[in-house]
Amino acid sequence: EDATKPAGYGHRLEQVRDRGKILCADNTELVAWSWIDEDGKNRGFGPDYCRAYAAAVFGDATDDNWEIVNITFAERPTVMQSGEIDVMTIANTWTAHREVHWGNFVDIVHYAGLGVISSKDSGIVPNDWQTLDGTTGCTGAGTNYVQMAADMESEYGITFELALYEIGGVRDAYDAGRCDFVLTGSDGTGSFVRQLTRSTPDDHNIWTSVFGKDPWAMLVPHGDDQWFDLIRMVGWILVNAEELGVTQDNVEDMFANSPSVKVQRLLGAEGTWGQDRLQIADDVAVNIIKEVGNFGEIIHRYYSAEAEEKGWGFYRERGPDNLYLRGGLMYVPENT
Amino acid sequence: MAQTGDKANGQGHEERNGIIVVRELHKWFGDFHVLRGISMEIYEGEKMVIFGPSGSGKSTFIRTLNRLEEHQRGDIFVDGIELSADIRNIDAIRSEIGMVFQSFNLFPHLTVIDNITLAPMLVRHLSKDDAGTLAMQYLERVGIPEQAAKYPGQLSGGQQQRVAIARALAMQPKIMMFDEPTSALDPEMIKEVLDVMVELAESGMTMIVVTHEMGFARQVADRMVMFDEGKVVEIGTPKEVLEHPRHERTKQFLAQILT
Amino acid sequence: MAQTGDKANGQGHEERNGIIVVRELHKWFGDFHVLRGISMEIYEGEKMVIFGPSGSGKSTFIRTLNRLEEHQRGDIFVDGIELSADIRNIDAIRSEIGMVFQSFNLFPHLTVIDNITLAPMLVRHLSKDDAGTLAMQYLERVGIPEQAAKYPGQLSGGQQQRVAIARALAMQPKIMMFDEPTSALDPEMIKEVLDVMVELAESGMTMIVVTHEMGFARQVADRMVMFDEGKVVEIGTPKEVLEHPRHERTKQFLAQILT
Amino acid sequence: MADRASVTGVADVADQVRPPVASTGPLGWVRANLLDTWYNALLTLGVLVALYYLVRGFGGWVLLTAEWAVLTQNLQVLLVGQYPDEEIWRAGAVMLALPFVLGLGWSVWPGFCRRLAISLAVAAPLVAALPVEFASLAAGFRVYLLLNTVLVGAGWLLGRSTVFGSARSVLATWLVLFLGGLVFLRGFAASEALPFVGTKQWGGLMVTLLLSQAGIVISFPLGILFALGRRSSMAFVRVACVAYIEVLRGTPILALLFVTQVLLPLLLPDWMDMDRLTRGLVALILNNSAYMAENVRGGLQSVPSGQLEAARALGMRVHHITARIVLPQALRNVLPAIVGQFIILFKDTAVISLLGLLDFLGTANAILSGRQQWFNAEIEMFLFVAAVYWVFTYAMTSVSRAIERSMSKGVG
Amino acid sequence: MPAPVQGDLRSRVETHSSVPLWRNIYVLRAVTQIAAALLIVGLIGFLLNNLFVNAEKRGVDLGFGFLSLRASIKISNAAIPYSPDNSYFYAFLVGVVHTLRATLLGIVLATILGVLVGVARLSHNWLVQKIFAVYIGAIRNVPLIVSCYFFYFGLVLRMPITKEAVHLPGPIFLSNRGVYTIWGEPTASFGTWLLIVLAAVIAGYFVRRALRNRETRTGMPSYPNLAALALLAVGGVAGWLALAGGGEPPLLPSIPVLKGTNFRGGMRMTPEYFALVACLTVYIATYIGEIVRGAIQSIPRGQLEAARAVGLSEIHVLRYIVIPQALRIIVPPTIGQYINLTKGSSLAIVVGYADIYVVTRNIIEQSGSSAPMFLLIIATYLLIAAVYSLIGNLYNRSVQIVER
Ligand SMILES: Nc1ncnc2c1ncn2[C@@H]1O[C@H](COP(=O)(O)OP(=O)(O)OP(=O)(O)O)[C@@H](O)[C@H]1O
Ligand SMILES: Nc1ncnc2c1ncn2[C@@H]1O[C@H](COP(=O)(O)OP(=O)(O)OP(=O)(O)O)[C@@H](O)[C@H]1O
Ligand SMILES: [Mg+2]
Ligand SMILES: [Mg+2]
Repeated sequence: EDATKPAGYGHRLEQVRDRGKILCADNTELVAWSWIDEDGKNRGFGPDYCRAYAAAVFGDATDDNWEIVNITFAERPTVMQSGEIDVMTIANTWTAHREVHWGNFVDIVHYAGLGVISSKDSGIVPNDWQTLDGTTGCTGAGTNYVQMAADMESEYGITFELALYEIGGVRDAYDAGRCDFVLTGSDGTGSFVRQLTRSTPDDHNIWTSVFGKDPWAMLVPHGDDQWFDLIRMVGWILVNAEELGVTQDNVEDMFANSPSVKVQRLLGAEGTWGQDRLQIADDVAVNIIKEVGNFGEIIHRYYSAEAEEKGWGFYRERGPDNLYLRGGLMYVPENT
Repeated sequence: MAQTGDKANGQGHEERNGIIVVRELHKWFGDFHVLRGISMEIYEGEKMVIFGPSGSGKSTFIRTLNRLEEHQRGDIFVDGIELSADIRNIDAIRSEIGMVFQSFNLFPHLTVIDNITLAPMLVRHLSKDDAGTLAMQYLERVGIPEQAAKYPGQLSGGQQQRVAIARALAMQPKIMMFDEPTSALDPEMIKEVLDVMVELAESGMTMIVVTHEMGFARQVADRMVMFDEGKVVEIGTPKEVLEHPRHERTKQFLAQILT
Repeated sequence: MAQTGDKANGQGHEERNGIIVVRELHKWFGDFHVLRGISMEIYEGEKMVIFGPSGSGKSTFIRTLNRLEEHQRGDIFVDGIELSADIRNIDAIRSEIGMVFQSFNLFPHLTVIDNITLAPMLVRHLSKDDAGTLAMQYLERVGIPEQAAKYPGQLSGGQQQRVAIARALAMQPKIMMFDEPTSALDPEMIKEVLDVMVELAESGMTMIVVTHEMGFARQVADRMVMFDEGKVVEIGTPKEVLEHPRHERTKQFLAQILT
Repeated sequence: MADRASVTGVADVADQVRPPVASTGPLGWVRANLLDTWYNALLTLGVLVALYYLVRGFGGWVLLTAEWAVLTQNLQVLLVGQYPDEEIWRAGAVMLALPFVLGLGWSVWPGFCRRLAISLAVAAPLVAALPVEFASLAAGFRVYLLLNTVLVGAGWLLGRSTVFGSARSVLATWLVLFLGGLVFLRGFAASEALPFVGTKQWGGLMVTLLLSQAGIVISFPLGILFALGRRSSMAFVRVACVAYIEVLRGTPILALLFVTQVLLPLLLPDWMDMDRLTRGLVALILNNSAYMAENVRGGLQSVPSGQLEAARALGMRVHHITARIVLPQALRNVLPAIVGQFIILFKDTAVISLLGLLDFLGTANAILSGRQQWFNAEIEMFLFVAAVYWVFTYAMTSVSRAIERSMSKGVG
Repeated sequence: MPAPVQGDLRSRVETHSSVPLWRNIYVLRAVTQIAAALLIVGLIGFLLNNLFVNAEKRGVDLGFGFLSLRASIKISNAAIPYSPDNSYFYAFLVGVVHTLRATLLGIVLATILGVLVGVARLSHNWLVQKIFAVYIGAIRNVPLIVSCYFFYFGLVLRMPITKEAVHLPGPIFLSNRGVYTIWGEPTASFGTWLLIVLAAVIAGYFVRRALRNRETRTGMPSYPNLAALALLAVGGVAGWLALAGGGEPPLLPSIPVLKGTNFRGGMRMTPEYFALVACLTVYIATYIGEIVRGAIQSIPRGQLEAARAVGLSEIHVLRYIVIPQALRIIVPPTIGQYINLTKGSSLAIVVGYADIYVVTRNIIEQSGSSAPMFLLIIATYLLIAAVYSLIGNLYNRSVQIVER
């Protein structure tokens, strides 16, 4: 049967179908991105993507056909190497080293720089890297921020103390005054600290200046082009749906009634952009969007005033992760 | 006393077949030569008493007979079976020979009745009921049927040793070996155990007894053997050995223990 | 035997000063009244043997004398010093009284010689050499100078008890107390320890001995005391007490232990 | 008798002498135990003052300051993790095995289990009566708590009246309920009534309890094997067992957990994939069986060689001697140490939370980090977590102590 | 007659009936031995084979070559000089040093606290006895990891911030950034002063020995320890004064001063270090306490009575009778607890302390080489445990009570 497969196509999809379940590696410590609610359900940006993948493979996402495999940040390389999970949805910074050693990163879902949130008490001047000298910072253990902090010191000729914690600990430590600043994604997405900046906005400075790039992307194991393409297509569908105004609520209606060729092509009326080759349903986009909505809806679910109200996340400006057509960087090819 | 007729001619057994035949037996512990060429024949129904100074190899000798110790040279035949590397022979010989130890060695975690029935059930594959009946029979024989449900720790030393005898008998061996069965006991208890042994002897069982109870030996033994430094120094009827020992060493030793 | 002259008039000491004077001594363990008003005077050079049934308070009594137990009522004077809560008096009294225990209580982590020299060096501030010489002297006296370098664990019971005596003597006490010094020993060993004690008695030492060795008592004691239920039941010369006990209880008890 | 009393003359009086008041009664007790010297009196005073402030501060905090909502709101997750709502009755049912077995145990080992069983039977209704809202757990939860009491009683009655009433059958019942419980929790892919629920969705206290029981069930026999191996006459087996035991005892459980989590997939062929929970269990078992082996070895050494000889002289085979003579005695001799090892295993399960597994502690951590609402509830949460671990460990400790006591009394 | 080799098959040649192989116990033994060996070797081979095959398949590097690459990770408050330019291996060594630093301090403190607990449990004071019983019961029955969480997040982080630091005399400052104390900053003359002190130490040693000899010779108390300490003090102070008079003193005081939100100068113990040592100490001390209590209780009363009866004071009873005997019982299980403490220190990750494990995790995150790193980590822990066991065995052998 291998002979019928194009070079580079592997068995991951068959495995997932046989198993009846897609395994997504994530953890449960990041507000908005991934957590467990009072009913024991996995929620957040990462789990939504996992559900989208499940809908793509199985037609819909049930409680049984997707699973968040809870890992720690430090386990990421080894989990990828062992190949035991299908896709990693954990908040993952894309770096060259990781691309080579861990697996194939899919398109970026979140743009940030390595930024700083500092407390006003500390005397640190926002956007002035020199003033970090002699202060104390906190960041997540086992993340690439630990390396970037070293780079930052040598770049600016400063030294600071850096305390490392699991993600939840970063927020606790900063809140308690153990550190003066937090190294994190430049919009605070990467840490709970953003939360504090909402409840006590006057106490913190969110820097606009960044130290390098901090793009987040989903990740699949090396060696299976079919699987890589499938995962990647799901991301494109989500973004294109937002561009075309297809939402969770109107997707059925649009599928049935939309006169737009572009919409029809996305939703699979034509079935021509390669669904057969990926062995997924023609109307895969309908299934996905019914399940999780479009990209904008997912963002809204976790990064909006309503989300903050509900305790599901927090409000932030939609910046580079806005659509290209609206001045952002979310730029994906057409489904043609 | 059915067997007492034998006593007079303790050495006149040549016409009979030895149930135990030992030839030129040697054993070393490391470099230490414990048994230095022992040859001996023990006849069916015979009571043989072994005595001698401490460390002379008495225990080692009888323990080689049922392979609790391995010998390095010489032959042992028990009831016609050769004690060799053949595992079947070893098993066969062990179930021919019952053994009673100085320190009783009852299984402390089992009741008296379980102590006795365990081996018949596991080795002879008796049913639990059959083994139980058998056990009670032997317990009665040693005079303590009422203790069946107790644990060894609840019994006196004498009672424990009697249970040990019953346990050995329950395997229905042809030969019984006793290694100083009374030396860990208080005087009154010694008597109760010796009584059981005398009774057993009278029933015709072949018995090898390591003991320094000379009264018992005189009453029961067909022959007596004196061990010294891993060799047989003297062998003969109790009368010969006790009253007219031929060897200086025997005289000395008897003088010591008879005071 | 320098002191034997006293024996006859065991109770005729009133003219002499008691080296130990006990008046109306009471002691309770919790609610249990162990010593119920003991009064007694022991004179210099006297050998006093205390006996009585188990649990009658003999050990407790002599242990209150050097404050191993605290008494609650009554007075104790040792060599004129009152035994009170004053720690200085306690220390003084303890160095006047040597004590030997039933279970030897040698220090297992020290050699024999160190066992003996420890207290003289720490308490009497003797130099190591002086203490060593003294120790060897007493070891010779108890007959085992050759064991000086061994550890207690390497000695027989009798030897250990003799070391314990030497240890007590090395503090050069005026009084020696023995609490059943031989009852943990085998018969031959009893003799070797008693010999040492007899020799000590002959040298004129004041001695209080709890023992049931009546042979020893008859040979050595000036007076004997019978304890029962925390009270003195009978006191007198060995002849009086052993041969003509006045009290029923004493008769009973002696009848028991003399068989 | 009369004449004895008159011997010393004072004896009559002596009989009436009472001990000095200050040495008996409550006053005597206080004097002897709290004030016997001046420095003890001072110490007592100091301790009392410190205690007063501690109790006042802590008590005030518990009753007034603390926000216990983090517990009541998340109780379900803390207890069973992500087990699906509609199937949660299965988790509940399985956890009821505990009171039942405890009740059975009570009737068989009144010495060890009685207090535990009664405590549970009493505590459950008390918790049910607490005036708090158990958020996502329905009102049925209170009934469920009462069921605990009922089952303790049921177990007790059953143990007293029927064939269940022997040590062996209690252990067998527990084993059957435990293994059956695992199957029941897992369900079957094809089943309507018991749909499949993967271990990934198991969590909370339930997982901690299951893990420790599985750890005990597996590492105990393994430990026995390694102990026997360490005393084997076969040099190669002996060396291998020594190496196993020493290496695994010397490695911290956390490192071992990471190794099994990360390296096990590399060490096993593709067709033998294990889920993360099982891999965590493997680490616990590796570590624990090594310790268990050392405990059992101590027991084996305590069995006199005469026991073996007697059994051999009776013609028993090696496996019979080991199973029927040596092991029963060896294990009995080191029972307290073995229970002690179970306690250590139970406590060690908490470390798997560092591998991102959602056991009791892991779930607690996840709750604290996942929602802003609970950000500042660490102290409440960790106190609760500590208290729960404490209750279970304390129960096991008291069993161990009761066993030790009964052994020192020499009860067969 | 010489002993034949045990189990020598040749000595069986004399046997009369030949034994079939499958019943010959010597053959059976040999066969089981070989089978067991094959089984074990096979199992190990199987696992190793899988490892190599899987590693190859997944592109996992099993070599140790990466250890010499640039670490490029940041380790704050390194105990030995470290920069991201150092190699991975050196970074690992930093972790080892951190682990040793925490465990050694923990061992010292746990021993002290443990002895205290053990003695308090034997106190005549009922209240003290009970309180320590409660302490032991509370700590022991809760997993160490939970205690560590509680210590760090519940207690240490809730200490005041640096601006409101608790100021104790010394000066010592307590805050949630650690404990700062005054410290000496060595100057140019520090080396000279050290030499002077060293000379005083040597002189003190000889004086002490001489006085001790005198004491044992004459029995007169001569206070050797006191004299030696006095000599040391005099030497130290005199040297200091002389050097200070001739220029700068050997040490200049370095006082912690709050600058911004951190203290500068002085000596600091980070809150992570503190929390780790504290939770390990408090936990292990309960075990050591019970060991000490058991040991003291196991000394027969007769020993104390005999010692008192010969007139030894309570201090001397303790010093010469109780402690020497108790130590023999205490040391072996306590060494076991030291090993437990060392293993427990891997929970440093909970409090954010950069021990072997935490550094290793960062290295793995960076390099992806998990298998070699874990081999290293396990070897390190085994080595530490082996050293402790060795010390314990040597001690044991040296104090074994001689028996017959
Ligand atoms: N397993 C063994 N290893 C080494 N030497 C042993 C062993 N068993 C016994 N010996 C030695 O063999 C010699 C004979 O021992 P054995 O027990 O047979 O003597 P015995 O005649 O029964 O003495 P006793 O009257 O003391 O029981 C003794 O010197 C003993 O020390
Ligand atoms: N420390 C103690 N606490 C409570 N009761 C004690 C204590 N020591 C001794 N007793 C009790 O005091 C009573 C007298 O004991 P004591 O040891 O003085 O008797 P004795 O005459 O020496 O007996 P024996 O001949 O058995 O040595 C006994 O009933 C004993 O149980
Ligand atoms: Mg023998
Ligand atoms: Mg007494």
